[in-house]
Amino acid sequence: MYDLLQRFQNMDRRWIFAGMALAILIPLLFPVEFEFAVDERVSSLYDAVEALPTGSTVFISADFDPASRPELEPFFRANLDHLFRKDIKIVMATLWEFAPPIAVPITEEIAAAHGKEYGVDWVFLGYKPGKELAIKSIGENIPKTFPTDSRGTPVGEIAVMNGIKQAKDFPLLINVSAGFPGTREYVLQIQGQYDLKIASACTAVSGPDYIPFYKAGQLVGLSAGMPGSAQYEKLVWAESEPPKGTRKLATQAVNVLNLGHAYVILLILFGNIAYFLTRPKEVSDD
Amino acid sequence: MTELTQFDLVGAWISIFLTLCILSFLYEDNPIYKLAEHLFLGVSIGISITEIYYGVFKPNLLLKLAGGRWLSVIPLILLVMLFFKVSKKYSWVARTPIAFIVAAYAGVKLTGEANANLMTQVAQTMPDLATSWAEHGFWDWSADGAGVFSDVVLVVGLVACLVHFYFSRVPPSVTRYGAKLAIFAGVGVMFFTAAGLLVVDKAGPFSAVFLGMLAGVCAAMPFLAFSTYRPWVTRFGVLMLMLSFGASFGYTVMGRISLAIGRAQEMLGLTRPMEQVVQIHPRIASLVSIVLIVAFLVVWRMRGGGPKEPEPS
Amino acid sequence: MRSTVPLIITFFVGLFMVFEFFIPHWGYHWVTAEFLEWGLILAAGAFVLGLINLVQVNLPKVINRDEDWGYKLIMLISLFLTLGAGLMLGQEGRQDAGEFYKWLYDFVFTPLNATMFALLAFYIASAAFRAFRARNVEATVLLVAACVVMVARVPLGENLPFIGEKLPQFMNWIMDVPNIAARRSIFIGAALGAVATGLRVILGLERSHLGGE
Amino acid sequence: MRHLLILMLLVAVPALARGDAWTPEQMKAATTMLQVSEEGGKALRLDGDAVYFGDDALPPGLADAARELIRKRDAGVPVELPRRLNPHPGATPKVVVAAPVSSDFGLTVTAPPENDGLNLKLAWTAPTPEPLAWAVLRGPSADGPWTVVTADLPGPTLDFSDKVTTDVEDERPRDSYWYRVVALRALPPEQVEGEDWAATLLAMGAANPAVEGRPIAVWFKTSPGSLMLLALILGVGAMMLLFTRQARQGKEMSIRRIPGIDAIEEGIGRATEMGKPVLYVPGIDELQDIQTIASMLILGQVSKTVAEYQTDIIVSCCIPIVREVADEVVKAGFYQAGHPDAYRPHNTRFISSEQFAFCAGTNGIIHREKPATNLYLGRFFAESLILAETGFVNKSIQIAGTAEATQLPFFIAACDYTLIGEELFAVSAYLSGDPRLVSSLKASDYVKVFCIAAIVVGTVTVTLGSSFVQTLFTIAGG
Repeated sequence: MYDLLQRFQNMDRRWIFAGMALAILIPLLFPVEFEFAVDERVSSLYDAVEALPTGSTVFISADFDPASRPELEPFFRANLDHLFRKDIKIVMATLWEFAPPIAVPITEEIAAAHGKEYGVDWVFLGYKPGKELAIKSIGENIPKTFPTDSRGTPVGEIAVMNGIKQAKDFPLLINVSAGFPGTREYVLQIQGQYDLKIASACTAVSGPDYIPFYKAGQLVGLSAGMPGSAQYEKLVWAESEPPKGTRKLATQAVNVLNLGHAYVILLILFGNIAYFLTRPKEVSDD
Repeated sequence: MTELTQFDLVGAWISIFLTLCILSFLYEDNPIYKLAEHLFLGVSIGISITEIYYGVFKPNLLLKLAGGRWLSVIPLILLVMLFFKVSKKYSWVARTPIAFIVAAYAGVKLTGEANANLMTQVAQTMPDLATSWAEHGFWDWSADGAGVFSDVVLVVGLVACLVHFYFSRVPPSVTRYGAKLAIFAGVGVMFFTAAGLLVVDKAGPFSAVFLGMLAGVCAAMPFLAFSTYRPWVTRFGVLMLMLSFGASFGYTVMGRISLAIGRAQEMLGLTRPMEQVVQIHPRIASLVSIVLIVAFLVVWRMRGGGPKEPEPS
Repeated sequence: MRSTVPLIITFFVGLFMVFEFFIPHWGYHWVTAEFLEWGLILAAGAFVLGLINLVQVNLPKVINRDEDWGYKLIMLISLFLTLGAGLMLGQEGRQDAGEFYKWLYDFVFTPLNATMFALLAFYIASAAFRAFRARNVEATVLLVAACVVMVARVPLGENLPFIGEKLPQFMNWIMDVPNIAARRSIFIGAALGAVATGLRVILGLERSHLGGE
Repeated sequence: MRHLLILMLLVAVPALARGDAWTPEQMKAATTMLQVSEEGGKALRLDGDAVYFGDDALPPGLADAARELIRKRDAGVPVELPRRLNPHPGATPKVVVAAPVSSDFGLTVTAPPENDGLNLKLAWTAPTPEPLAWAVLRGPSADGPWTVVTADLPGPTLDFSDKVTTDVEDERPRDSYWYRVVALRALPPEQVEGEDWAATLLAMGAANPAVEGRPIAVWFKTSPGSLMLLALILGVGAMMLLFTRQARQGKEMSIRRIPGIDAIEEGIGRATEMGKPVLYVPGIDELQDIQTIASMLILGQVSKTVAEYQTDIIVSCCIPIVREVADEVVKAGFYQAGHPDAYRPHNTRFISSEQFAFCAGTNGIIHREKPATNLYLGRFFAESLILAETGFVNKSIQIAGTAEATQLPFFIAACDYTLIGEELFAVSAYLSGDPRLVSSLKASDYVKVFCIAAIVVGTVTVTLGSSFVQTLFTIAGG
């Protein structure tokens, strides 16, 4: 019994990997849909967008990359659909060098679905390095930070940018944040100084980190990780369908998480049971 | 239905193959993984520099210089000085631009952090016990357990955590009187608050006394923290920390699995619109790639590849 | 001389940026905005330095046929291929940049970058089984909290019998009360650290960034 | 145009009748069609709950749209057509100005508090019926020349914050500006194509009273919050300088001994008993990172103790520079311990600068050389749990320390002792006794006590209904 447990405990990790792979693949191939509720952080994000008057302009900082795409792209798509269908104009920029090739095509696709034209309804200002400095600079003076948009048009000649000088000229900043630099830096550098309304969609990893900001009113809404995106999808596409080319990936994925989490929990459970049954008695743990 | 170009079809297959190359690291460190990894490094740096050029050098420097803005000469000079970093002999020249950027960061972060991470967080940890008692009572399930209990836990918890991160040695005189002071402070604040609440008429007599007690607990805690009972207080702080870390543990696991799911969706062709899937056949691509990689690993192993001694597990 | 000039610059620029927070006047902010733009340009320059450095390190290895030189070669080739595609083929407007650049991004960079981190899902699984132990009170609390969050965060948890109702609310409580208490203490610590380090840099007590002396 | 719309409507009715769930877009389209087509002669009428368009009853969704339309019509509110108003030169607007609802809206122009001197706040009162949109005109003097600031403020808006200049470089702010607001109403598109709307706007505005506003550029924020912030920063600075001086004068800095230090020493002791090496991983970040610096300071002491215990220490680095420095540090440690001979350079290793390759390499060390004690101190990322797992399986004593909040949970779960966040810096300060570190440590301790006091006092005062303390810690947005 003892050495059986020992062997069980020290089994080749590749078996565990294989188990994980199955835990992900099976529910993807044979989907099971569960109902899920929308928590207050996400719904207040949704409401913040709902509350925007038609014709107003929001700033989106799309700070994510392929690595965080699964978690954030669903939110990003749903959010764009939400904004465009409310006839809200979008000024987009990014602090992540790997973001433009993802963010721009998606935006173009959804803008097209709503018959929105570039420069009048939305603009992509491009990428800026410099992390905190870039954010500070966005807070201070956007035309200076982005003298031209990503297509090389001077911002002065872009309709959307008309009358916009700095971050506080936007009724809402939406930050799709995959880490550093992201929501934390936006909050630290400019939210307080200029008293901005920032809504954030972040990866699960940074979720617990940003909740204090939400509770302290430094964020008007927070959508964390796959569940956040799924809940936002649920809200946005409650009675309408996603635009062409968009699929409710988060809603699908969040149901796959079920098994994945269950698997990890069971592993922790069995691991500990085996450990406590087999550990030598003289080693005392405080 | 949009016809995909050969270009894209090949690309889609390659991307699936590369995905599996990386995953082969799970079996063990092997040449295909190394290859994919170095490919990744090269391409990613290439992309960064490209985006940097179009993101900064062009709009913020070159175009401005071309526009005859004399002030933009200064950053140009600084930039040139920065590049001296690569030379062993003259690397000191680069110190000036580095100093500039480090100083700018320091100044910007300093005020930002102090404001958002210190002031605001402190200001927001001052719950209005009376109001939340009126609104939620002691514990309100419907509002995720809001209520005076949570308020007190928040305040006491934060105090306890801060004390856990208090590293100076506390003078014994303080330690000796800590407990007594705690009692005095607690009782004093309790009466003060209760009386105050009655005066400003924010609560009934019973509630006033009860809330007074809670306030008393909050007030007593700091003194207790510097008394001989310090270990208990810090232990509570550690408890809070552990709950918090547990939360981020759970969230991190979720995040990582989500990424894996994303890759799986890609390989099963769930991310693309149907019309593309029928042209690409991602599942076939995945199978083919798996076969190729496994075949390679087998051959490689037979030709004496892999770790010198079997990896114990 | 070689380090005094940088120190003077550090002092004044740092101080100037600190007061940027307290002085709202547009004239002052015109200057700080200019400084920030220079900062952006220099930050971009740092990337280029990284590139040069990479070549400096790896090119010799390839030339001398050091260990793994083949991989280094592949790295350098892919690097310059991408750069070429991006800078040569890319016209105005990044999004309609050279087809090949986009191709490299979509079909080479994206899968590699995404999968690198997907690996961790598997490592967490094996660590969960083989290393995460409730060896003391702290670890136990942590693991229990983690499991609660993991269950409550997925739809399954909400649909569990009996506890399904309260579980998500309890998780939210953990997130909203103990989590916040703990995080705030960490934030405050971090803020103080930033203030201290920042001041050390500005006052010239901290010189490690000047290449130590 | 109009007939086309009627046609569309008649086609649409049965089509729309099928789907009950209406999207806002459908709603809007229906309203538009109805309104325009009503102008085309066919009347909308309410009959009890049912709505009739001409003779045919309208399906549920369309009926709702119709009711809304009738309500607006009766209230005299102009119906919003799908439109985009765009005051930007060159673009033709879809809406033009009709007679203003009234000419005087009680406009007031004030400078916001603590302002940079580029903003003015406009406020006015609501006329009835509510207009479709508002336009704001600005001029350098009471009699122009006037320019259109904006023309698409939604009807309900009653205030506007104007930025007098967006680029001070080519346009300095003047010390006074004049404003007018104009109420806009919609007309069907086909009537306005090609009109010079800007001219019309200015003409309409001419009737309205012009109000002067003077922007105020403030040189220093004096709100209690920002003063407090400044005080805090200066306070920390002053304390640091003071303590540094005291420490330099040899005043013993009273920092308590943190349990982590004992844990580290026990770990080294265990390694000695088992005659196996100690593995030290200083994280994977660059040298200038504060955590790496802290780690190097600790490494100095660790290697000293190791040398005294006559044990081996393996340092596994991810950054070449860090490896060089670590090498120096360890050497110095062995010298201080008086065992320079026992120092082995090849034990301080550069593995690889690629995260996972480094990870694999370090795992290899753990498997092969079986260190009795692993110290992971510094800045770690994803590799943290992989290393910790391997070490655990290898039954090493593991002590970790990092300020990466996302990695801490894994270390805590998999290691025997973990230095949490600041503890890492505290340990380095304690062990190295570097006056700069010690002084900042003490300074921040004092601020923490101050925060604790503020929180408690604040809670009591807020509960009693006075937000005085809270405002002290709140920065009013600039």
